[in-house]
Amino acid sequence: MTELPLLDASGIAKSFGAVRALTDARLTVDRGEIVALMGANGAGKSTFVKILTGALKPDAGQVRIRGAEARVGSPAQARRSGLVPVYQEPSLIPDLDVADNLRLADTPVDPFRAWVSELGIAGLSLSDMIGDLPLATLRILDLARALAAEPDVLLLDEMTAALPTDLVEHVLKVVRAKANDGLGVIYVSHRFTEISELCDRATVLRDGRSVGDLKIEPGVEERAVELMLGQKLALGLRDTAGGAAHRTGTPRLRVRALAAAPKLTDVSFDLYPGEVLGVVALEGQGQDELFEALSGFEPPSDGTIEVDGTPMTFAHPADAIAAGLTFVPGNRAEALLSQRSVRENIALPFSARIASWGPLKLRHERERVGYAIDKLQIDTRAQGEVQRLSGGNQQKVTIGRWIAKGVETLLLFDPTRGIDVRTKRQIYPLVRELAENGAAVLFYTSELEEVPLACDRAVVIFNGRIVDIIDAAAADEATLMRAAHGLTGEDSAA
Amino acid sequence: MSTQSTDPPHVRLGLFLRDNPMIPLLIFLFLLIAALEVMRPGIVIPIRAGRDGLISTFWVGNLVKFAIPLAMLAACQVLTMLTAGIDLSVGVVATVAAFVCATLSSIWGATPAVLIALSTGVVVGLVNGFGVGIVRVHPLIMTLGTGLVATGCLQVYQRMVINAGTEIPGGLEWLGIGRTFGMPNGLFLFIPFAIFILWLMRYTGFGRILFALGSNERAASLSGVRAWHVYLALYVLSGVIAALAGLLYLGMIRQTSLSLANPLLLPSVAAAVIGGTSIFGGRGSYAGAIIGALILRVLDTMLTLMQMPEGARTALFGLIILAVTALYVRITGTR
Amino acid sequence: GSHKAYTIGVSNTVQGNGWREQMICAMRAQALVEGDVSNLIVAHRNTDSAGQLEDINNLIEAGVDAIVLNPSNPDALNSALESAMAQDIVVVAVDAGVTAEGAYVLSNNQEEYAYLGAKWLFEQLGGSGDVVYMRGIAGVSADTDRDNGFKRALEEYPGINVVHEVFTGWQQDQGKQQMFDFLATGIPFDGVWTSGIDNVIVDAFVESGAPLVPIVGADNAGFVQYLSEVEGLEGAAVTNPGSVGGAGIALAVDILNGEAPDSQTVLVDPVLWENTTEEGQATIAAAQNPNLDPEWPVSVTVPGWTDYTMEQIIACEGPGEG
Amino acid sequence: MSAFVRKHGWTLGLALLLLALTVVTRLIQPTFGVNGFESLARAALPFAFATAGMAVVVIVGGIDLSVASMMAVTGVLAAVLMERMAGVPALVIVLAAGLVMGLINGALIVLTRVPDIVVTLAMLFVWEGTALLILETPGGATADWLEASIRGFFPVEGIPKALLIIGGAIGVVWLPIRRSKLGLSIYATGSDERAAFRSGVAVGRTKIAAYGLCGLFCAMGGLSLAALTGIGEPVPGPYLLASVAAVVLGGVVLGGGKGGLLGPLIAVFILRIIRTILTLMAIDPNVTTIVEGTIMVAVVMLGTWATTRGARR
Ligand SMILES: Nc1ncnc2c1ncn2[C@@H]1O[C@H](COP(=O)(O)OP(=O)(O)OP(=O)(O)O)[C@@H](O)[C@H]1O
Ligand SMILES: Nc1ncnc2c1ncn2[C@@H]1O[C@H](COP(=O)(O)OP(=O)(O)OP(=O)(O)O)[C@@H](O)[C@H]1O
Ligand SMILES: [Mg+2]
Ligand SMILES: [Mg+2]
Repeated sequence: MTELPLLDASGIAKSFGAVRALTDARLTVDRGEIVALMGANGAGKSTFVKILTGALKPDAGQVRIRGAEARVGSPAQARRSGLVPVYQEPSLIPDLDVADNLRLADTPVDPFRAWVSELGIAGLSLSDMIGDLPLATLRILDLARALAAEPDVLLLDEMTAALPTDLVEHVLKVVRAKANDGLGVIYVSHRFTEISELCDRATVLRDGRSVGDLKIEPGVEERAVELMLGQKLALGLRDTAGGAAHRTGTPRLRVRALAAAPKLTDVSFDLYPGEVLGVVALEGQGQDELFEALSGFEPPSDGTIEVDGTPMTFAHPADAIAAGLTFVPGNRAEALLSQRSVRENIALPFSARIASWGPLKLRHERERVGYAIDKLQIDTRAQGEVQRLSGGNQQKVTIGRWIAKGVETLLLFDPTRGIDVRTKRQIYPLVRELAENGAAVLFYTSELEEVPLACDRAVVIFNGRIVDIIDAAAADEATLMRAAHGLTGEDSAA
Repeated sequence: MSTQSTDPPHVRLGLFLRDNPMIPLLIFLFLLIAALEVMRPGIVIPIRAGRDGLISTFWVGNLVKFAIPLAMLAACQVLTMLTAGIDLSVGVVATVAAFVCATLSSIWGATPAVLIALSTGVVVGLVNGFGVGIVRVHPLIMTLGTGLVATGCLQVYQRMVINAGTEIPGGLEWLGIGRTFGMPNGLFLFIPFAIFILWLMRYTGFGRILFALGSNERAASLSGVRAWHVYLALYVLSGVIAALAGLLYLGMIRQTSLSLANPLLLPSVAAAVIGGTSIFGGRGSYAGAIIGALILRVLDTMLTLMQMPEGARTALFGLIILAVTALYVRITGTR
Repeated sequence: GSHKAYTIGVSNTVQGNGWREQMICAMRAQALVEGDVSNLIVAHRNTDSAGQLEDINNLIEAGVDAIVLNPSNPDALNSALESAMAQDIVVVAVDAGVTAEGAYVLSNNQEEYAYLGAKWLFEQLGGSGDVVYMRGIAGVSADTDRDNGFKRALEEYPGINVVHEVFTGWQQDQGKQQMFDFLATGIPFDGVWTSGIDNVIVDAFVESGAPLVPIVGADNAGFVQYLSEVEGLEGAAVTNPGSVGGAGIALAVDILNGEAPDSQTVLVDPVLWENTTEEGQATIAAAQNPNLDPEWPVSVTVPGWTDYTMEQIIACEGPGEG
Repeated sequence: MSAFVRKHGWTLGLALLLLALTVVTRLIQPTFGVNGFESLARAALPFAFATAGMAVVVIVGGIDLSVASMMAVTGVLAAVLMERMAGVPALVIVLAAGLVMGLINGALIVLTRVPDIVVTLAMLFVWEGTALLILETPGGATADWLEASIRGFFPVEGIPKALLIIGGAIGVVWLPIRRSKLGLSIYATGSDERAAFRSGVAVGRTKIAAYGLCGLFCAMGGLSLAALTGIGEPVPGPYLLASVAAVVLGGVVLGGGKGGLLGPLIAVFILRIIRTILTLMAIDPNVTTIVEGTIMVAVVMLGTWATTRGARR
């Protein structure tokens, strides 16, 4: 007899008011199989994952576990049926410590510990408060907790989007190993490299409907994108960043010996108008502190910041913005007014200063917001509340705000987190275009392959200081990776 | 991934109501008034001959009249709740303003008295704004504390003016008890006021910032908003509104008292939340709060006119408020 | 002579109403004129019986010689009062009674207050008609006492019918609104009895243009003024002096000085001032004091008990101040 | 050590403040001794229970505006029942009534999806009315042993029974719960409801349970009112605002997830002893109101300032 699939979902439909997130989603997973769930931003992947794991109730459809119809009413029930998810947002309780979080979900401690170290996190104490831990660690803890629950099917929703490259490696390794032991995995990601490395099969969602199953084999990207977008999109042409920018005259931003507790110790660099300067760093090397200091969020403990030759101190982001420095945080929850409309979110900086507390300039606002929405192709069907947008579209809104406002110096912290391939392809040229029009851009990304696509140069930060400056257009992933690990070799471009 | 056009009618109705939350509230209001009319036939009829053939007791006029100060105080709650705050000092501020105005106008005349009364609102607002915006004390505690302090100050002040006599400025009396075509003159103050608040919330940068702060303060400050500026301005505005409401109330009740407007505090919060304002910030509607105030007033009348033990009356009041909000939430799908 | 230096503690549980403020001022003024009181400790706030127990215990801790209190409830305070008396502290309850053995009571007779006013009203209506009955706060002792008096009068006049009964919460705004509502229903009534929220009721009639009916209120400055000024108003004010507090201080000092009265209980009986007869109008004209805070009762002294002057009670200063 | 101080710094600070205030009291009134302490503890009883109840619902992310009204209901219920039946069954009925009222509050919040503050604002009136329906006017009578049980010292002079009752009742009810899965769920729900739901917490049931617990504590508060006064009073006392103030002063964050019950309880004693000090100093009562308000705001300001400074390192 043929073995029944571990999980078999069909005909799943779900509407949020007027928005049909899913109309007919289907998917099967067998033992030991890793199935990629692919789709553009807003295709319904997360909604599907939430329905399969009881976080949302479907309007219609069927879920079978080993052939038996299952009613997954809540995440707890899903866990009991062997379906364990890692959602896009951390699902750990910020005000409890790690141990209590485990107890809450009845997770055995020892396997959890084992998984945490297996996944590359060292020095975690069970009495650490979740709220004090960095996002990347939380993602890993979420995964370790899921693994320790010994699931039959593991559902990973953009698990790696917020992870630095080294941790991604660990995750892929562990998932592969578990699949070899017979675990079924549903893997949501926008990263083709990961999918082709890891997955056996892909199910593509488009507009809430399953539009095809693909076997992962060389050249499948082309086909997947076609299915995802319903159209052909030239992929693979790695149109790398433009040539050397004109690094002459006064730098837009001159940073000297900048230090900020706890991680950043000594960083100096110049950023010129018209330049995109990449920042390459593994998790927690001080890049968070660097961006917080430059954006006026936390004052640095030492060092100087000059803007157009004038020394500056920023006591508040408003100071930085007044000096032309605008910051897009990596964590979109920090940047979005989740209950407000797309328009209000994008127009927010227009009203920030006291001088602009008066009547709104509605026409101007409409124009600028429209411009940003077009530029970023934001899906505005659920625009009444930003929280109803899909994750990727939310991410676009955070950038769109500054596109609308117009920028001199843009501090982008991992802007392509969770963005689909088409949009990414729109964002790189956009960043380049901004630079060509005279903006200076500081660009941190956790995906090293993006560096040559968007940047002119890249500074590599390791252990709180700059260890290398690389001409990005020529740098391949291996070079960057070595540098990021603090292994500065002769082969790195001068 | 498609549009509403194919949705069944009941879904479309739900969506319509969700986008126009005012409609179910208005329906509740009219249902309540209809129930009242059934209970006491004739009460809603606008014109009835009284002594000397004058327009007599016009209940709708009274309803509106007493809803106005409540709706003004509810504005304080709506505005502060937008930023996830609350202003529990409004009742006291209104009382202080009324008391100060009545006692000072017999000494210094009406205009200085009114100005000083309004400035008490500014002072309390400044202190609230300082605590909430700069020291970052939770607004509930901050405004509770300033309310207590203001009560104490009022009592100390009261000692000094026991024998000063009181006088209610003519303008306030005209606003408070005068009528035009059967409707209270208070509307001459309130309609511009309400338009101002609605405009402030929807069409000004300040309004936008209030919503933004309540939704996500970190996001707002990342966009360059200095939160303490906003809180300071907001709580001063709230204080001034409360003082203004107190002055109007003085004209209506024509009696000073050390607790004149204090009983309006809880209803002002209730009016705001019935009207669909979220105490968690980021969502609120002043039009809703105005209807909320009217609903509360109609309920007051209904219960006053019902013959039943006081306990049952009080309990019924609570149950109806709960039923109205629960139905509202069910219909609009918001919370 | 040889002045003693007594410390007297005061406990009161309602703050922010004119009657109680007058009571406190009367206590201070009387303590000032009594040469023997060196210190007056006043615990005066809005609280319940449990809070009053706390205040009394704190006063005991402060080492007072006597406690003068306006009790929130006759039975609830016994534990603290008994322990005070066990420590030879003189206890005087003013305005309302307490049941603790050994405590002195100098009380306004609340039942009589209501009875007197109601009886006048019913008499005024010729023994038959519909009245509105506007009470105080539900569940509070003073309101219950007055209710008993009102009911007693009602029994004597079977022709009288209560068409509306409502609690004003002793709040001006609430009373006024309620009266507007009653007027709006169009159900006729012939008289109004109020528990002290009175002049705003007159206002409600005047403002809505409704014909005035006889109204019974208290001797608050505002209402007394209306009785002589508002055209067509027939009404009566029943005295309920807040200055009974001053009398309480006087009694406490007497007891401390060994001049205790024979009876533990002294009832200050209310007087009724009506404006339908000439003597009545004269009384009211004499009692008027338009400058006084309109919430204050105009009877600022209790003859035979208090010794302070008008200026002193208005200055509201106790010993050791000013 | 430093981790402990960091985690419990606020509570420790409050304890020190209480100690300092006790010393101040002694300085002002050298005769203030164990008896003063005993009456202080008794006065704190209803506040302590109201605060404990409020703290639990604030931790779960809600707020209960009906605490004072539930205390009024249970207080009059106790006085009415004890007049008619034996003490212990009456006690059990009262506690059960409190629990049920709390559960009703919680169930209404979960089922109607109306925000906590609105539901409990409405229930404030419902329970207030209920109290009046049970007892129209102050009256009833409590058992003598109930009054005796909160009076005096046990087991030795110096430890007030009232203090033991507060500690015992809250300890017996709260400590086991706090350590159980339910306790964790309460904190988790208050901290992040969505994450809690996704971690497998039955969010609705947790909330209902927290409100039930609040009702139970309110019943204890109502019983202490009855025990203190010997009668039942149907009018709610000033416990709502006082309990919110004590909860915030005690380091429980409005919004949920943080804090415990010890801090708020210490805060109750601080507020009570301030009242005592003001009386002992014979401060003008009108000024007293100003002082109380100022102290409340100042302490919270100071604490907020200290914690934000601490967080910034
Ligand atoms: N709570 C909600 N209310 C309204 N609409 C919603 C809600 N949640 C999701 N949607 C809508 O459902 C659609 C599918 O969203 P979903 O989050 O499943 O997309 P996704 O495939 O995960 O996208 P992404 O790659 O950007 O994460 C989107 O159009 C989104 O706006
Ligand atoms: N259990 C729930 N209760 C209420 N709202 C929920 C719940 N689960 C999800 N939502 C809402 O659904 C919307 C989309 O969900 P969410 O943000 O978790 O996923 P997402 O945006 O699709 O993530 P991503 O696309 O980054 O994978 C959000 O607005 C969220 O508030
Ligand atoms: Mg998604
Ligand atoms: Mg999504």
